[in-house]
Amino acid sequence: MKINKLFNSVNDVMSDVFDGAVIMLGGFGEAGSPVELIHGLIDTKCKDLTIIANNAGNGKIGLGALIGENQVKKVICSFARSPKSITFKELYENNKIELEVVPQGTLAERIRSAGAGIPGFYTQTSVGTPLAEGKEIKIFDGKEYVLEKSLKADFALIKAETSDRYGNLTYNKTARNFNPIMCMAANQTIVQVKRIEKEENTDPEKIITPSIFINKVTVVSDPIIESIAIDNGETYP
Amino acid sequence: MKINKLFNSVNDVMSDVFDGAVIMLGGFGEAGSPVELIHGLIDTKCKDLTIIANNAGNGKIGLGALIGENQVKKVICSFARSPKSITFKELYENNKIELEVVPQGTLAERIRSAGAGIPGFYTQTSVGTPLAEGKEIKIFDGKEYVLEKSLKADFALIKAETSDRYGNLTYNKTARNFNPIMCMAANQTIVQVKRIEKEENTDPEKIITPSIFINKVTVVSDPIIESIAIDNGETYP
Amino acid sequence: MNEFINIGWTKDEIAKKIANEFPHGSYVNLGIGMPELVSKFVDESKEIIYHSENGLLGMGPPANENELDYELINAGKKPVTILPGGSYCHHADSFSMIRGGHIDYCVLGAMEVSEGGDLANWTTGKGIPAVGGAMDLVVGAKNVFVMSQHTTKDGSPKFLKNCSLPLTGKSVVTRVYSNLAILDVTPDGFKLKEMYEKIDFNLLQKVTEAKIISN
Amino acid sequence: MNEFINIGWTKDEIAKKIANEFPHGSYVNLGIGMPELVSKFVDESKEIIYHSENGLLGMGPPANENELDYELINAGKKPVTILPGGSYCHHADSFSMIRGGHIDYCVLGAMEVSEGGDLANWTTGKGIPAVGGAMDLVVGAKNVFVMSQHTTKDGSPKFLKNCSLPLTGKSVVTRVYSNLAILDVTPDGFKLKEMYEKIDFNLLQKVTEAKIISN
Repeated sequence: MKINKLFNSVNDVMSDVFDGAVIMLGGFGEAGSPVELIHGLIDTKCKDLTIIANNAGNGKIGLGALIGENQVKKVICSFARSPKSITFKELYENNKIELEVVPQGTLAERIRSAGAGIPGFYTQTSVGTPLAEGKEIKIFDGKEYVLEKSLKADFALIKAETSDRYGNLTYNKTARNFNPIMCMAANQTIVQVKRIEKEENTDPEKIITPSIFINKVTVVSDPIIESIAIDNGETYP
Repeated sequence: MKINKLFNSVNDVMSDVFDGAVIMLGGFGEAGSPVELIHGLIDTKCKDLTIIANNAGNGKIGLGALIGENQVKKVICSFARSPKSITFKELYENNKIELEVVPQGTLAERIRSAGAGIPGFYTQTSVGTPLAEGKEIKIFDGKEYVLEKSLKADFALIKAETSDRYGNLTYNKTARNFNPIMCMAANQTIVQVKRIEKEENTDPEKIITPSIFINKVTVVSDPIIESIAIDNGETYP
Repeated sequence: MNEFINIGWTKDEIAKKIANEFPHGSYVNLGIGMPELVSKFVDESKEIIYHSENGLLGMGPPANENELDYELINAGKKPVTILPGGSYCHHADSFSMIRGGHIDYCVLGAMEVSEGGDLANWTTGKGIPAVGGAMDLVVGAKNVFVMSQHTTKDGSPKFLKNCSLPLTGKSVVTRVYSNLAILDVTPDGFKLKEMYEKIDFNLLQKVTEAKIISN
Repeated sequence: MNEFINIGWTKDEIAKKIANEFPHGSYVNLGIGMPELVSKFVDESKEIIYHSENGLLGMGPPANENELDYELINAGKKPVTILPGGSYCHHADSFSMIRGGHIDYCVLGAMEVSEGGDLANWTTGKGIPAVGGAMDLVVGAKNVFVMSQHTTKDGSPKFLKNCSLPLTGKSVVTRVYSNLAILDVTPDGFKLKEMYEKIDFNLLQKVTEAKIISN
């Protein structure tokens, strides 16, 4: 028997998601954002989700659409305020969605540390600011650092460029961003890729995410470009 | 003016090393061990060095030779006991060299965290063992974790496969090991590479260590293979 | 006092002063907005490498129509280019570069700066709070330059004894570049490094809440 | 009691029992020495991916003469091969796989195991202390299997109420595979899963310091 993590459709890979799940979404803005997987998540109609992502969505595509469908209870992100972010803004201003603001580097490190089995670490980031309030402070070499805790998820939805049947991933340019570290931090990591590579053709030096972190992969060969779709007035569902 | 981190010789790149320096040496066993740079370090005759590496050297080549020349005060490593390790063993048994034993994953993470601006982190590794004695314990989710502190160096000596003039590095197979994280954790990172790539030919997706971590690079096109050299009875100087 | 917003160095002139400050070979992160201007004024005598915190080292100019790739963007989410010698990395690695002290200079905008080097630039306390990478940059970069108008749009001082807005970082700003002056943040407070040629020190002090050391 | 070292399952037989335990698609780290035997007994009905902590996932068999590369080695520093679908990573990433709970099974040798699952396998307290990656593997792998002779070379029990040697990890061992028995570590202590066919339980208990639950 051969290992095969490739699935036929977005619906197939999304079958285990449940109400109340904590879900990481890769991407920084639209680059690396798994828009089709998020649409699959909308189709599941799961609700009360906690979303961990860098942003809070744009327009009514991808995360913006998921939030617009009232499936999200809480967003943990670094930057929820974008010109085209409309659905989050509306719910937030009406106190219908929670927000945990995390500095971008701390967000990245909290995710990476979950994947690395590190439950907590110290950083100087946010010391002396409102974002450090209520957190433990410790002195190293005369400087103050704040204790930050790791951030795990039930699922990570990831956009990558290629995968082989094992789930070895490569990314395209700055679409890499949060994706590789989110792959490490979830109980189940689900990936959309533009194309499949034969494992014989994968250069082991070039793999960015090793297969060990990946559970399910499906092909979306021509993914939506979010900014163009929004400019064209496209929405989901 | 163009950035150029390429130097003509091992002696040129080793010019800033000083007595009492803390020096990281890449490599796991002989793979990725910067043997020629270590020989350059021997030539500087600097002494009272603290060495951070996974092992404590083999034979009288590379780190084994450096220790044999009595230039090392202390070794911080995970595994100092190898069949061909002779110089460390002799000094250690005569109380002439200090040893700090660190679990391999903790060693890697302490180095990586120094490079990442994380002064301390918690790990379950070593909890309940003699290596956790005297260290702070903290409970996360009902489990005990030990506080480990980051490990910085004055210099890192690195072996890589290729570099461009900026210091963008690629590695060969499992010679990668500790090298990329040590590049991040030293005030000055010095690299020996087998060959130079033109920056136009470097694939930005394939770079493992970005140039920002690198200070000096020199070419050693046909490096010593430690195990063969030891079997052949070679020694340094 | 809002006449002072319209005098002094232009944004381009400020950008040029900052650009001249970077030594050859520096690694630099330019904040979104006004700081992005700086890269236009680095001359051929030196090579500077630009870091964008979304995992891009060796960032080039904005992408033009025919090289547009929506997966090659900067921290402001605009399509850009990569220069030879550039590389990509994931977010944890990118912020290791920042937090680990590997970025030589970062240039950021400011709402308020205190004489102790405290910076407030991420939230007015109203609306959706959104911090991005600013808090990491200010604690991590070796030199933190603020690039800003000397006063707010309604003429209130921005360089204060103490910040009134929520902080981005405490004791983090190294130097301030405004349309009216360049001020170093020293243990004794703001110290004048350079002043717009057509004003005098009294005027500068008048539009600055914190005391400026002039010698 | 040292006659018991020479009876029971052979090392190959123990290795085969362990190999049969791994589900298809498992990620496995095999310790240096006896545990390395296990990979020889995984049959074609399943695909197992081997992790070597020095940054190699998808490790293949030992390298033969004509494919020798001293920069492609395993954790025991012996030249090996990489299989299609394999990849390289640096040490922090490799130990993230371990510490982060991504390795399904690790198989390690032991000097002593306690009924509470404590493991001692890194130092006798004499000579140069050298720990390698053992302490990380035992806290990180989802299942920690010990593969060991049932007694020491001089016939003393290895499976004890409490370990006497410095620990590698506390409450970490999941199951023990010896030449005489397979013992699960349970909240109540060692529980017999399988026994070498030619001995009886009394004999097994006699060479085991800790009490074994037989039902």
